[in-house]
Amino acid sequence: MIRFEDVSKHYDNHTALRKVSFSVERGEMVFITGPSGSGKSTLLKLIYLSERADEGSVFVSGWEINTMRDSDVPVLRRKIGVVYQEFRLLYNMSVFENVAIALRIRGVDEREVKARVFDSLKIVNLRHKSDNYPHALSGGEQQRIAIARAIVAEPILILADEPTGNVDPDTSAGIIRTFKEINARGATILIATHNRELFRDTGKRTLKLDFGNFVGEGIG
Amino acid sequence: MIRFEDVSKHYDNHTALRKVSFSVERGEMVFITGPSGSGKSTLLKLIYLSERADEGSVFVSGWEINTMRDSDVPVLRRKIGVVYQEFRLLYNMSVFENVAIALRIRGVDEREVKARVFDSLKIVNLRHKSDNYPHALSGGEQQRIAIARAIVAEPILILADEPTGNVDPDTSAGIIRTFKEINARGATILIATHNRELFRDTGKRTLKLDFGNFVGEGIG
Amino acid sequence: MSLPYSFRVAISSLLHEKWINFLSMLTMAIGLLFTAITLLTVYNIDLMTKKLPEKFSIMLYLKDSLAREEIDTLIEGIRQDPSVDRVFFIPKDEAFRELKATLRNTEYILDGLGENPLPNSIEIKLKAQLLGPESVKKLTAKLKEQAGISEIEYGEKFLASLHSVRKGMNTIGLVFLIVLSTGMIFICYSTVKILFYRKDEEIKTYKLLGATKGFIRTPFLIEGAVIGTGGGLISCITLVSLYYTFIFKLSQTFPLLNSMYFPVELFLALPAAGLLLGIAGAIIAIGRIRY
Amino acid sequence: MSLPYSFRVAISSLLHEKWINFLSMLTMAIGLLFTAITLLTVYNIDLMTKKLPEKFSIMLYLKDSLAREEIDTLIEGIRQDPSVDRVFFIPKDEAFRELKATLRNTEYILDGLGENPLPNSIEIKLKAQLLGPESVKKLTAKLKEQAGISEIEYGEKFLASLHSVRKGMNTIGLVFLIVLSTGMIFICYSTVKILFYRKDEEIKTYKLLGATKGFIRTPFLIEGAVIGTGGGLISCITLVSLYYTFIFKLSQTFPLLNSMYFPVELFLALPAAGLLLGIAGAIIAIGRIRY
Ligand SMILES: Nc1ncnc2c1ncn2[C@@H]1O[C@H](COP(=O)(O)OP(=O)(O)OP(=O)(O)O)[C@@H](O)[C@H]1O
Ligand SMILES: Nc1ncnc2c1ncn2[C@@H]1O[C@H](COP(=O)(O)OP(=O)(O)OP(=O)(O)O)[C@@H](O)[C@H]1O
Ligand SMILES: [Mg+2]
Ligand SMILES: [Mg+2]
Repeated sequence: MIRFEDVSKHYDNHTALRKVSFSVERGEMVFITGPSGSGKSTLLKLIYLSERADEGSVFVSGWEINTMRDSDVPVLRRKIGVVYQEFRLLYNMSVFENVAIALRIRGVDEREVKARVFDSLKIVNLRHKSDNYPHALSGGEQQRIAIARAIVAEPILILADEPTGNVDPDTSAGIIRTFKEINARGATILIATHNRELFRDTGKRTLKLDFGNFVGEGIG
Repeated sequence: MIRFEDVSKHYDNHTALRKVSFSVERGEMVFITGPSGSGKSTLLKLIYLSERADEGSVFVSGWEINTMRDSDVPVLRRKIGVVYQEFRLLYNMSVFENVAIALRIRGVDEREVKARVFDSLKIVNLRHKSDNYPHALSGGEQQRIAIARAIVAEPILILADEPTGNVDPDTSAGIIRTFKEINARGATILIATHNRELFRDTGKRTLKLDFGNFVGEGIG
Repeated sequence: MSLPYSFRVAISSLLHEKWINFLSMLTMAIGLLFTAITLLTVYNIDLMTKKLPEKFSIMLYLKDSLAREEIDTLIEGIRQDPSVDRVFFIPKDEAFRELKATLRNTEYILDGLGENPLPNSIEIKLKAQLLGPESVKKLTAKLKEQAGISEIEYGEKFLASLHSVRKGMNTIGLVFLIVLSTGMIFICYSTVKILFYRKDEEIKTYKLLGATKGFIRTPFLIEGAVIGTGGGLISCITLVSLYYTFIFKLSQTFPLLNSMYFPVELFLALPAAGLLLGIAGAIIAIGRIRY
Repeated sequence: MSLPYSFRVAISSLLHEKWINFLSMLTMAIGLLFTAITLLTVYNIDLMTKKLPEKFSIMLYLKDSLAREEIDTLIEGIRQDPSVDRVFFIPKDEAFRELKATLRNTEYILDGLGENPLPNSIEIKLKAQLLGPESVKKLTAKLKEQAGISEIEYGEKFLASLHSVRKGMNTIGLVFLIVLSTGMIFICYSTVKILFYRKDEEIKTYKLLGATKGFIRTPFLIEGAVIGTGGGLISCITLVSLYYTFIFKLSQTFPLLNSMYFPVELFLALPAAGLLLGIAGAIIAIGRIRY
């Protein structure tokens, strides 16, 4: 599903990833961990093409996406559900619309939208907040809306960047349980986090980054 | 230092705090914990007057701040250092200026500013990012800038809302160590978090909120 | 993506920040209003200067020796000329009466004269659109060759200054119209651009979610269209009110204004212009969407 | 808080989003430019209509019986009147020469007259600022009581229409100036307001950090001042260029423009007006800061 071959990413004054190679099979659930600033978010950004790699090749579903034409980018992105570290909610839309947008962008029939959005909101326990606006939500609630939006369209690949940074351990466990269920139904899932409790005892593969280099791999 | 007497806070369609009473002594370091949406951020907001309580009294340093005149609010806020859950960095200023602003607002002499800002950035390990702009930082780095800004002016009270949600365990431990040092020098510190590792084995008091009610108190 | 959805998004976005959107609408209204006022002013000045040539004529003073039939053929010949609009014959008696009227209180000057000393004359009015120093020169040169004409008179100076006034007015008017319209269109564009500037993050989020360009643009275009059309309607209403409160009232005391022309099409064109500007502004403001 | 710090913050904020700030500057420049152009136009039209009264005069036709000394005392008396500017005596011979010149080619009309039939006359020019139908009526009523004057003549119609033209022009000019200036000032304000709208979060952060109102406002006021002054300078430069490319060139072929008046003060006032508008706009745009 995902393959990095000697991928490097340089920002103006900083090298965020240094000749990184790894691959994730279709249907796998993998954790990426590492200290703050080690390049976890950058790695995910290279997959949904928010940034392009400076060296090496990135393959997603067999496509070499790093040299992908601009016009194909939205097609790629619609196959992926992303939980952004900074949430990226739309602050002038209700919670319902914030989740529904993922379906609308994919052209899902309007009659299906309501049921699927409410299902997704129920999973993150926020069904009762569907009419609120994001700024009237707590930090953890906003993060859960971001999760609901990432999973509602049932994408084949889910990238979650620190998806439990603002929620309590019980809610975290619930979220990981949800990801595992979705993974069991066939979706590939990549989670960047430094919350060890998340991957402890999951039996899933864990990749450890440090200063832009892979420094270890293990089973959570 | 802080005393809540039967404090309630209602939002339009939600009661965030219900007759909450507690007090924190001068020089204490206290953790507030509880699930997502339980009212932790709201409780802190009532202390720095981002929100006003609907019922009850809030005392800070002996002042009843809930009925405080508008013109006194900045005076109160300058006594407090806050790590906001959503960071609240100024995105068109460099990292250096983002931290320095806390000193400038307090009228600290320009000759002192540079040294104190760099000291503070060193504590959060971001001395080398001082010329960057916030959007060129990782999530955890932004959070650490927010922490540096909260402590740089050496306020008598520090409120930290989920200050380690985006950083790795080692960095978290470092941050808690820093807070403890500052606390040892006399500052009162209140930390809202659901990261149990933070207060485990600290020997500090922990208040547990649930659905806007206090449901327990313990020693971490 | 369905259009009704885009409409809902646009409307909710418009309402969510209604004051700032209303402010933009007012700004566009002002831009359109002033373009309309300038257009009207330039147009009316042009109309007025077009009427001036009516006052211009060529006078032919005829020799007394000319018989009535000779005069008739002369007039007929002049009528054939393509630049000539109308030709009047003024008998010497009528000219004398006119002179008397002109001298008014001092007409006793003429009392001493036994006989009418004035000649018969012919007045020629030229077609307004062909009126100019060259065409008049050509015609008079032709007439000079005719027998029986003792003198040809026309206000050379008047004609020249009339010509320069018209040219000047039209040039200034046109320059002013172009400068002002450009300025006002720029203001409309700039308002939408500054308004949409803070939507950068929103657009980036849409892009990251995989939205197509059309999906992203449509709500913004609708927003721009609503703001533009709103601005156009406000400017239209203001123009009508201005017309009734000022021009209409003033024309009672100042009849020149009565002849001003207010084409209804212009009033109807304002909302349409606003619509176009709003959409165009939104398109340029959002810019090329790159992934 | 130190002022140099506020300046640094303002400058860095201006540079951080330079394009949108430049756009606002241009928009303000256009607003100021059109206000200046209207001001100039209205002012020049007023100047021109002020010159028209010079063409107006009152003619007194004197009885032949009046002796030279009597005429002199009469003239002296008229000179005393506060509304009178200048008085000319026109001897009958001169009037006859003028009449001859007026009749030009038809002066043989007068050949039949043995003697000059015209009377001596006095021409009175009134002070421009006192010229009006009432003052003229008052003066002529007084003159009518004087002996030795056979007739008083003045262009009643000319005076009346001159008066209504001046009044109309001034009223329209003033209305236009007020409407346009209001509109343009609103555009300047609205630009700053829309520009600062997205600073809401920034201001909220400042407030939460405990900044005083002055600390928060000063950088924004400086930003507003820079944008306003920049706009004023751009409009000033544009006005000077427009003057040289159009008015200056056009005045070669169209001499009326030569007499147009371009006060240097106006050019200097533009940046100052921009500065004021920018600061005022910023103050209103930020609004009352409440904690
Ligand atoms: N402005 C608001 N309007 C309406 N409801 C609000 C508003 N702010 C917060 N709430 C609600 O109040 C409750 C408490 O919010 P608060 O932010 O205090 O929670 P929290 O304990 O900080 O949660 P988290 O751990 O997720 O940050 C939440 O259910 C939230 O939805
Ligand atoms: N746009 C950018 N310009 C310059 N440097 C950047 C940019 N984005 C990220 N960086 C730097 O690249 C490094 C890696 O950033 P990244 O966001 O990938 O870290 P991370 O592993 O996600 O960290 P965290 O756990 O704190 O979120 C950081 O040091 C960061 O400062
Ligand atoms: Mg990250
Ligand atoms: Mg919170």
